[in-house]
Amino acid sequence: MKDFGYTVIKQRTIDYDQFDGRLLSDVLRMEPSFKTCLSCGGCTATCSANDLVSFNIRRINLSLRRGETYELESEIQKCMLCGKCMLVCPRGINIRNVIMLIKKSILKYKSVQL
Amino acid sequence: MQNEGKQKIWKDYQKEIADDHYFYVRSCIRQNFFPGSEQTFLKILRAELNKDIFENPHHTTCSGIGYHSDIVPFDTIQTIVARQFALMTEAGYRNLAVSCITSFGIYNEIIETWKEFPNELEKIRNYLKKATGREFKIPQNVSHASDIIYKFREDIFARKKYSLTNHETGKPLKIVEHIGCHYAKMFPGKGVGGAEFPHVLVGMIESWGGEVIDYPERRHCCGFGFRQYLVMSNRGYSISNSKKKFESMEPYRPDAIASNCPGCPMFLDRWQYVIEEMEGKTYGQNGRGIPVLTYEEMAGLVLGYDPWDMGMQMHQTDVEPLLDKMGIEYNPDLKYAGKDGKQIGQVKMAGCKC
Amino acid sequence: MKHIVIIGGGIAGMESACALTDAGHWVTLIEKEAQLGGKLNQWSFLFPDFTPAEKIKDTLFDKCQERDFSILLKTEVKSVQTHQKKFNIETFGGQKLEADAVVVSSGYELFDARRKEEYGYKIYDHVITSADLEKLLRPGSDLSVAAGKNPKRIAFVHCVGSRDEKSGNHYCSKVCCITGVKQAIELKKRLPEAEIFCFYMDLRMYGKHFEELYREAQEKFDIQFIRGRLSEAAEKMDKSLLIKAEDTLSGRPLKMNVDLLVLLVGMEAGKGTATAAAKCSIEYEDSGFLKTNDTFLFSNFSSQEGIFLAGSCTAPMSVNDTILHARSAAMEVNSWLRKQ
Amino acid sequence: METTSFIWPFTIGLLFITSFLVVIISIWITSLSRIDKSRIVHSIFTRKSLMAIGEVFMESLLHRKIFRKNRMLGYMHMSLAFGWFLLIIVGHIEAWNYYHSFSVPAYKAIFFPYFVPASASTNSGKVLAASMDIILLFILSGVLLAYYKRLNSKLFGMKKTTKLKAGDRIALSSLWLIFPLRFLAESVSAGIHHNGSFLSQPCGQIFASLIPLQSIEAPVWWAYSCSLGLFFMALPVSRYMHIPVEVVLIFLRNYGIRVKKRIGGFSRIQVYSCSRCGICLDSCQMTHAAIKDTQSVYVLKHIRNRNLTDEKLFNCLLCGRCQPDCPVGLELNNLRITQRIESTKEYNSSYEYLKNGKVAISPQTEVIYFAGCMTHLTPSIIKSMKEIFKVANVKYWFMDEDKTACCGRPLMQVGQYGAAGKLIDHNLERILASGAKKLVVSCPICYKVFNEDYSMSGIRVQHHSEYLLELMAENRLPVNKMPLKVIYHDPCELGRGSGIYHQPRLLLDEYVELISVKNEKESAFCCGGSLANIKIHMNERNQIRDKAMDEYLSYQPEMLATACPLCKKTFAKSNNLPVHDIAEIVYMAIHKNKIMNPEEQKFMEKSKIGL
Repeated sequence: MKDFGYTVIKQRTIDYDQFDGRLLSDVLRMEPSFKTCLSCGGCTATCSANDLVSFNIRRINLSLRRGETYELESEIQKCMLCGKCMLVCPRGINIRNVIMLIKKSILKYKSVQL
Repeated sequence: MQNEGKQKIWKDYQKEIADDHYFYVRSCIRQNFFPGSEQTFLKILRAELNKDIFENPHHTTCSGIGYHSDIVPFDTIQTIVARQFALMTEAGYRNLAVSCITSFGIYNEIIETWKEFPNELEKIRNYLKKATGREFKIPQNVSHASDIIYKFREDIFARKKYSLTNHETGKPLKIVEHIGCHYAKMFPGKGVGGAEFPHVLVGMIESWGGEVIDYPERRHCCGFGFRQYLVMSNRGYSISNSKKKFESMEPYRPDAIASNCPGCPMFLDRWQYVIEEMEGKTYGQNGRGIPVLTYEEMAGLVLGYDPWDMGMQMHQTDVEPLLDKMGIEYNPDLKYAGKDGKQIGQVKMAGCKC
Repeated sequence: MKHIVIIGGGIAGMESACALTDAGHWVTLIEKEAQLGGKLNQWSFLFPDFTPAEKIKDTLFDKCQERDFSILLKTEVKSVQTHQKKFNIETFGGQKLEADAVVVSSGYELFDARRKEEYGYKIYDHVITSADLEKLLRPGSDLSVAAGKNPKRIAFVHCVGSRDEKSGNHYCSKVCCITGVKQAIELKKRLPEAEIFCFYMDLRMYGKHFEELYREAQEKFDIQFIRGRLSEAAEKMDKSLLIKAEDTLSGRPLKMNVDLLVLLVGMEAGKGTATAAAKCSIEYEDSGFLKTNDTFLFSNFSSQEGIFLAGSCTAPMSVNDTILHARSAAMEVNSWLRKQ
Repeated sequence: METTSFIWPFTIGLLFITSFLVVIISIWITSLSRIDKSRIVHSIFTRKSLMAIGEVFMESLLHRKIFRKNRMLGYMHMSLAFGWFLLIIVGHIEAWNYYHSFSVPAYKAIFFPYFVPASASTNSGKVLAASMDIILLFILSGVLLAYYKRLNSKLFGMKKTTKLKAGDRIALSSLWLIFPLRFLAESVSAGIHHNGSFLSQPCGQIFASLIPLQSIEAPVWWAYSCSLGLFFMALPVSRYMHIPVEVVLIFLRNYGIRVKKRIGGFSRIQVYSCSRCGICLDSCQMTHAAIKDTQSVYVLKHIRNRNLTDEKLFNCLLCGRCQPDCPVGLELNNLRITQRIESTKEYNSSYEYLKNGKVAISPQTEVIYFAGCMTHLTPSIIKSMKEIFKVANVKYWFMDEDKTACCGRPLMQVGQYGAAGKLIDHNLERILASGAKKLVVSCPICYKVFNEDYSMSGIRVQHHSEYLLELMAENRLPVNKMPLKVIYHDPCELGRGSGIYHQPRLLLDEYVELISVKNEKESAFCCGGSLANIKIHMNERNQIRDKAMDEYLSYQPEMLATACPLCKKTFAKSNNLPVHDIAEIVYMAIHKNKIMNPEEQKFMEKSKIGL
């Protein structure tokens, strides 16, 4: 393969038809309240971890919904589970359960891959 | 796909194309990329259509590439364009026939600017006068060269030697049309058929017996993008755009790609070779590339011009598969022969497994 | 007895005609179509509670039948002349009417989705408008996109022809958001296997029960809302559509294949209202909707004394807002006439 | 003698269950940690064993705790357990007395009336036979109650009763049959051999007048033996395993063994000691939200059956209300947490960002104030505390004023001890660096973890209710009693979790008129907002809260006081009573004229407080 000094760049586009929705369907099945997220960002604004490091719970919803699971595994580890987000959420989403379910599903699919 | 819908749009976007007496402005890059195309255009207009088309060797680049690469300021490009118009005015012409899509966009943009901001026009008249002593009139009609071919497509087909059909099966060839972004995306009214469903190449292809492929990434840019190509480390952006288009058109199994822009056929042609070298992937049939044509080359083939005379050996993706399908007779030995019959040497980076 | 001519026999015209008759006036209702009801005739079910449009229409029809006023169907106004505080109205049929007051209730027209060329309405086979879908939502209709194949993924595009400089309409059509939510739910009920997406810029759930319906759409019907305006649609070989948008909340471009694309078309003042404005010599706004004397207290008054405005000829309105506006128009006409 | 072959079902069952118990208990004991094993060795020949025997007698036989809860239920359990125990003992005495030997095989004692037709011929035999009849009568009354309880559990003070599985059904049926069959067998033998007493003899007579008893004597003893054998065989798969295992539990508990944060022999013993009496169902507030399958009894059952799902495991507030009621004294919260640790042990949490130096270094200080994450959502508590510090002239460092790591307790509640440890290490480092002597905490969740899991000797951790009381005792806080009827809501983590019931009440007594309610202190309600439950839905939380609120409202208070930001936020949301943290109440008393907000002002005016 020749090297021309540049390569074909991977598209930034989210290809909705390609993503692996296993994590998403697991989480939504076990915690249906998560469906009602409005992306208001209240959770992220109040987040104790977000005070200390860039950690965006609102984006976790989007990452799941767009199949961006590769970044989830490291992102989700930042959560301290303090629960402030749940007191702020206007839709009463059980966010801590979502975090725990994601952790569980990540493990589950890792072992499936093995 | 409902054709009536497209036809309605085509009806809505009909532009005026001058009938005769053109002042021809060439593209600066095409003469390197596809050197035979502009010659073919002049030949068709003069020899086949008996039109009066004039060019002045003193005309220069419109500086559009510099302008879009943020090197040439707007005042400068306006003055350069004013000078082209002055050459046209001095030659006694009022109809501009533009070879380049970028220039076509520039001319339209500047003329529209002058309509909106007459002060700007006065300023530029002043600049040109001071710099060169020249004066100019704004062209009555600005047509892209492909508009003119489009206008006379039936006359051309009347003189055809070949049509865009498979000579063995008689079936229409499937052709992807690619319109340069600056043709109508900036001013939909300035392009035949508007920006979303341009008719300029569709009209030619359908009139000449071919079938047009409308694939999902049809509207997408070829990837030239000026800076994306000019800076080598940015070329990944450029090639990714072309690749996106190839992947989208591949399932339709096109026989050729036709374009009306200087840059697009260049990149759609060259990047097929590069992708093959980098990833081993080809998009045409039988492991070969998809031949890429300029509309002049397409017209020339229909009229029976010799492909090597039109410079089609300069394509990096070989055009032979298309020639064979159309049943065009050509001498492979003369592919790389000069005008005097001597071999001028092959293209160093031979294209797409041919 | 005073005579009032109402131009436009949609729900605003019908409701104000009834109210003015009840107030003891003689009313003539002029409608260009062969039947009353206007745009409501095209609708199957109404947001936010899925009331059948028929039910509202029938009630209004009954109301009109019970009252004594004249209805001129298939009639268009040719001219309106003011003469000594009276309005002389001539129709194309040659009828001449003298009125003490005029109510313009000429309604709206749906945005012609073909103007949004990039969405390919009337070009791609499976791009339809919300009005087309409304007809498909009648019980027993066929929703399949190919023989025996129901759409598996459906996308709704909000703000088609609204809030869009490119369409020439800067305003919000108000009802499309909730229409989208309503139709998405109805589709999901009919096609439980389908995935449904709504591409929106903002969701404007301004009315009673609207927000609740939106939540229900998310929670019960798994309808997904993606914030981002569709840039374009393209048809694929299998007639499905490749759509592109930015997922603005992720800040990334997004593409997906859908089997059916529904364009939530907005409201425009339309030809009927433009004609009415011209004939009555009343002012209209840049948007094309008729100008009201002010926003708060005189929203039924036109720029000309004696000519009143009712319903969606003044601004995009829902069915219930239109009915209320029509009633208030009748009250304003009545008290104005008494002062004369 | 071939007719005695009926002893085999009983004997096999007895052998089976004895060896089964020996094996399984040995496994459990061997899997105890070394420290726990040495605890056994060091305690076995001490008073602790005697105390354990006493407890076994009081709890396993007499069921004192159940008696306290409900006499009827207590009597039922006592009659069965203690009665059966006496039956076995007196049966053996009969046999020893007759054979003049202590090495009589068990079956001879159990089936004594059959083997010794002339047993009632002596005086001692008569007395013993009469005792057996009394005991049998005692047990049968319990069995009757048990039958009746299945039909009507309300009588026994229980709103709910546990659901049964196959193993339990077999064991239960055989248990219910044992004593009626024993009675039948004894009566039949009495009818033939006239060796009965006041109960068995007349019944035997009646039977004899109805049917020829010779032919049915062996079959009824067969049935009796079978029911005993069946019960023993079904014991390992039934809830009646608690009968033998609880004895082991009582001994080990007396030796100081507790549930650790890992699954082991002792946690298994606890799980098997659950009698599934279902008393924990009654105190569980989850039932207020119609959640009826996640209570301790079910979780322990699922642990035994190895089919516990996260949905059940994590659907618990860990409020601890069930724990004081448990007749077996199981560590229900710890068992659940142990299971949560097991369930989440592979979850990853990395708090690398805590190490990047973004958090400011600690200033030197005497007193640290740590508001807690939740308190930041109830800023008036922080405002009040700041004001109180000012009034009392305390110099302090507000540790989490700007940004800080969570205390770690919420992670622990869901089993993430490892992850919590990282936060604890981080916070501990900051606390120790400050040189402080005292850590004042506004959130009971934080308080518990600082108190129990942070190793910081020399630093006193106080919840602000304790701290404020201390300030008051030192006359550093103005006192001003307001004529307000106030109910104090015990936060779970502060009350049952940390045993702090009195300090907040003593403090409040100085400022308001405190009224006491039925469910307070150990039996206080959970507000429903607990972070320990990650499965419960918001509307279910609201139902739990409303139920608690309803009870409070029935006392017509003018204000609800609490000492936890989460409780405050949870109750305040219900919007039918002003809810304030005790710090806010102290603040109000300090600033008679500066009440917190206009609504507050209106309310206070209404309550005729001099403004």
